[in-house]
Amino acid sequence: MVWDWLFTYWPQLLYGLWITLVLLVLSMVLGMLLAVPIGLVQVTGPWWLKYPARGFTTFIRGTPLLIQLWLMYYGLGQIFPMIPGLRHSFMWPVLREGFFYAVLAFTLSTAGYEGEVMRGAFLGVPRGELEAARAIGMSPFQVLRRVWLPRALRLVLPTLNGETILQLKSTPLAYTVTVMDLMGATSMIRQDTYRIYEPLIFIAVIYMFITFVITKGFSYLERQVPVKR
Amino acid sequence: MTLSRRILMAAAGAAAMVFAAGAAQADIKIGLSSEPYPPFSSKNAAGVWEGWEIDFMNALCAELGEKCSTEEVSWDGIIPALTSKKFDAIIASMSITPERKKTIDFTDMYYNSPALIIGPKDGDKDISPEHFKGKTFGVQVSTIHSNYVDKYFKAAGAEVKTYGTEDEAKADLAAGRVDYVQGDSLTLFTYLDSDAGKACCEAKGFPPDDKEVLGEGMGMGVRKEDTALKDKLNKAIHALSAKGILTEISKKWGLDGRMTIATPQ
Amino acid sequence: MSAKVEGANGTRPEAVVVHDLHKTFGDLEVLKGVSMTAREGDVVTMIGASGSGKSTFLRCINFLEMPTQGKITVTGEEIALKRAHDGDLHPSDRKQLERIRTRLGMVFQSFNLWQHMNVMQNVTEAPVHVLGLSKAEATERAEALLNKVGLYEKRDVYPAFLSGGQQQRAAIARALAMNPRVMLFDEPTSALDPELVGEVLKVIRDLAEEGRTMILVTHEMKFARGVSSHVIYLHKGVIEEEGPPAQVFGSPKSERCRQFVSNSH
Amino acid sequence: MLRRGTDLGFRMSAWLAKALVLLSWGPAGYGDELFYGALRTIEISVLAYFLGLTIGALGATGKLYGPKWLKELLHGYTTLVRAVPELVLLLLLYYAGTDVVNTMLGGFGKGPIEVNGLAAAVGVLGFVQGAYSTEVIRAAILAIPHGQMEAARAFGMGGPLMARRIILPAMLPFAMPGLANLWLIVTKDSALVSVVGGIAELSLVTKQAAGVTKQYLLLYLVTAFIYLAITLFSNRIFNWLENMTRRGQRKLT
Repeated sequence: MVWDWLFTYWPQLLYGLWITLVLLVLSMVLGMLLAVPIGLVQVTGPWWLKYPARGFTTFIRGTPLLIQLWLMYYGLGQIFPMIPGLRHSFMWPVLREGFFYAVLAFTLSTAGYEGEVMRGAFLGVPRGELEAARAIGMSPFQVLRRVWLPRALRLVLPTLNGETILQLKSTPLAYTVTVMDLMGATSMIRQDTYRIYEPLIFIAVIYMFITFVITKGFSYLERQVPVKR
Repeated sequence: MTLSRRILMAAAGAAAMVFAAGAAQADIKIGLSSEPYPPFSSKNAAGVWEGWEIDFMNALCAELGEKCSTEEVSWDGIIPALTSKKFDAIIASMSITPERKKTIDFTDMYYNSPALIIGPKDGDKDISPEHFKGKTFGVQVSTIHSNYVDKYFKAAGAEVKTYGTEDEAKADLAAGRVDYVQGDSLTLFTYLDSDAGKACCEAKGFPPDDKEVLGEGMGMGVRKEDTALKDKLNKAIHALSAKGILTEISKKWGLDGRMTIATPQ
Repeated sequence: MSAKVEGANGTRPEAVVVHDLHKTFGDLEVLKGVSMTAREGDVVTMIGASGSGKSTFLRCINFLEMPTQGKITVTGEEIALKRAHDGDLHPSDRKQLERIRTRLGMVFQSFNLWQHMNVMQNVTEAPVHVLGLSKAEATERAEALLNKVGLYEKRDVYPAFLSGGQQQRAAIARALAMNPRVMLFDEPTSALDPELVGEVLKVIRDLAEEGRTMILVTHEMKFARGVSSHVIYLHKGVIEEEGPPAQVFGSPKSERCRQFVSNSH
Repeated sequence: MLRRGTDLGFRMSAWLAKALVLLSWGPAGYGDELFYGALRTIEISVLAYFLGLTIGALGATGKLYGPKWLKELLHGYTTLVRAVPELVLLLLLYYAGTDVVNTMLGGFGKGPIEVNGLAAAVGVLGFVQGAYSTEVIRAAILAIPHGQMEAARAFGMGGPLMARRIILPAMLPFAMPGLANLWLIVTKDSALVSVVGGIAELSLVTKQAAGVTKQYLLLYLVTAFIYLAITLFSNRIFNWLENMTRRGQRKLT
C-alpha cells in the first residue's frame, strides 16, 4: 500500500468532498421540496395531478439512477443544439456543466423516492387530528400548513436519516458526467498514479465518516422532537 | 416450506455457478476497452465487435496459432484489470508512454497516428496554447491526450473536462458543452466524416508532437513479468507486417497512408 | 346574527337548529329526518344504541360529515348548502363554514390532540391562527383554561405523554379557547379507561353548571340524566323519544326507550 | 402556421422512421442487442440476488445465534456495505476481489482461478445484497411470535430442524416485502456494472449503441422503460408470492 499520493492530491480531494456535500445537500433539500406536493397530490389531489405524480414516482423508482442521469445529461445534450439561441443565453454557463444535470437527476430521484414516503406519511397522520383542525375553523390551507404537513414531516423524520445516506451513496454517479466530486477526484488520482485500491479505500473511509456524521446529526435532531412514537 | 427450501437450494446453486464461472480457460485472454472507438473498435448494430484493431487481433491470434478469448472492461479500469490478471494483454489503442511503463510493459508499436484538435465549425483555427485561455477541452480520461492537454493547455488557462469515453467528449462538443476535443486523428477524422460530425465540427490542427507525453505509438499492454508472452507477441506483430497483412487491414478500413504501422523488422 | 337577543315570545334565543336531517352512506340511511333545537344554555344529550346515528348527527352539525338532506342554523345563521357530485349537501361558502365552525367547539371520542404540539401549543394554535389573537392574549386565555381543567402543570408536555383523561381535558380546553357559543361532545368518555371517566365528566359538568350551551352524545346514562336539560333517544336514525331527562329516563312512552334506559344502568 | 405544422409533422415522422430502424431486430438495429442485454441484466440480477440471499441467511443466523466475534464481524460487514457507495465497492471489489479469492485459494493449496466479468459482477452485487438481506432476514426472524419458537422447542425440535420447519416458513411473510425490495434494488444496481464494463448487460449495450449512433435520448429512454417493465413485472410476481407465503402461514397457525 502506497499513500504518498495523498500529499499531492489533497486539494483535489478536499474540493471533491465539498462538491459531494453540495450535491447531497442541494438534492436532498430541493428533492424534499418537490416530494411534499408529489406526496400530497397523490393523497388528495385531482386526477390530473394524481396520475402524473404517481407515474413520476413509478418511473423514478423503477429505473436505475445511472440511466436517469445519462438520459438527462446526454439526452438533453442532444436536444439543446436544436434550440436556437440557447447556447448564447445567460443560462448556458449553467446548462453546460455536468453539475447541473447531477443536481437535477439526484433531485428528481429524491423527489420520486421521498414523494412516495411523503404519500405514506400524509396518509399516516390520524384522520381525527385533521378533523379537529377543520372543526376548529381552520381553512384547508391552514390545516395543511399547521397540522397535516408538520405532522407528516415528523413521521418521516426517523426514515430521513436512512434516505439521506442512500442519497449520499448515489452521489458518486455524478463523476460519470464529468463532475469532480470525491469519486471524480479519486478517478483522476487513479488515472495519474495507477494505484488501484488505495484511493478507493481512502474515499470508502471518507464516505463511512460522512455517514457517521449524518447519523449523529439526525439522532440529535430527533432528540429535539419529543414525540413518543 | 417447500418454497423456502427451494429458495435455499437455488441460492446454493447460484453460489456454485459464480465459482464455476471462473473456470473458463483460453490460451490468450485479450482485454478490450468496452467503449466504442471507431474505426479501431466498436460494436455494430449486430452486436459484433468490428474495426481495425479487431481485425488486427484476429490476424495476430491466427499468426500465433492460438485460441484467443476476449474480455471487455471500461477504459479507465483496463490497466488495473491487466495487473489483477483479468486478462493477459491489452489491445485498446493504448499509447506506449513512460508514465504507463512504470506500471505495465508494452509490446513494440503496432500502429501510430498523430493527435488532432477539433472544434465547432464557426471560429478560427488557432491552436496556440494562449488562444485556449478560458476555453474548455474535452478529452477521454487517462489518455495521452488528456495528459497533453493538461501539460500544455491547462497551464495556459484552459479548462479540462474528462470523459469515460471519447464518444461522450464528442457528444458534448456537438452539444456545445466543451469548445475543443483532442484525440487521435484517425478516430476524430472518422467522426468528422459522419453526419453528426459534419453537422457541428471541423479539424482545427495537429498539436506539436511531444514524445514524452504522446508516446511512441500504440502497443499491446502486458504485465511486466510476462516477458515470454511479450516476445511472442512482438514476433507475431512484425511477421504480420512483413506479410503485408497490416497494410491490408488498413486498406479495408480506409486508413492506408494515414497511419504508421509496425515495421517488418 | 344578534343571537343574544331574546326571542319574541320571551324564550332564550336558538343556538343550533337542525331541521329534517337525512344522511345516507351508500345504500344505508343512517339518519332519517332528525330535527333538534338547542337554545342558549341548553344541554341537549343524545342517547341510543351504537349505530343509531347519534354520532353522525353530531358530526353533521359542523359538517365533518355532509348531510344528504336538511337544514342547519347556527346562532341564527343558516349555512348555505349546495348539492355536490356525491349526492350530499356541501357548504357552498367556505368562509361561512369556517366562521361557523369557530362558534362550535368540538370534543372527539379519541381526543385528536395534535401530536406534534405540546398542550399549550394545542390550546393556543387556533386562537392565534384562526381568530388572529396575539400570542400573549392566547397564552393568557389558555393558562386560565388549563387551570380550569386542572392541567396547568402539564402545559409543556406533549400529548403522547399524557393519560387519556388528561388528553381529553386538554382537548376540552382547546375547544373552549375559541370561546365557542356551543360545545359539541362526541362520546367524550368512550375511549377512556373506567377510572379516568370521572375526571372528564367533572369538567363537563362544571361547564354545564356555568350555563354553557352543549350538545352531548354519550353512553353515560346517569351523567346524562343529571346534567341534561333535554334528552333525545335515537333509534335507527329516527327520534324515538325526547323530552326532559325525568321523562325520558323516568317514564318513557316508548317501550324500546324504556328497555334501552333500563339496560344501560 | 400551416407550413410550420406540416414541416414539424414531416420531421417527426422522419425521426420516427429512423427510431424504428434503430430499434429493429436484426443486424441493422439494436432491438435484439437491447433484448439480450436485458436478459443479461436479469441473469446477473438473479444470480446476485440468490447469492445475496445465501449470504443473508447465513449472516442473519450468525448475527442472531453466532459467537461474539462472528457477530462483530458481521456487524462490520453490514455497516461497511450500508455506508460505502455501491459504485466504490463495485470498483474496489472488482479489482481486489480476484486477488483476495486467489490469495484464499492459495491458502487452501489451490491454484489461481480466473474470475471472469460475470462472476466478478455477480460476486460484488451479491456481496452488497448480502448485507441488506442479512438485516431483512434478521428482522424477520425477530418478528416471529415468540410462542412459535417455544412451542417447537417444547416439542423437542433441534436447531436445524426448527430452522427448516418453523423459522423459515414463519419468517417468510415478514421477510417478503424486504426481499422483494432487494430484488428491485439489485436489478437497478446491476446498471452500475456498466461503469466497470465487460458484461453486455442492458446499460452497457445502451451506452455503446448510443456512442455509435449518437441517439442518446431515444436509446436511454427506451432502456429506462425496459428497466421499468422489469420492475413492474417483478412487482406482480412478488405480490403473488407474498400472497402465497401468507396463505402458507395461515395454514400453519
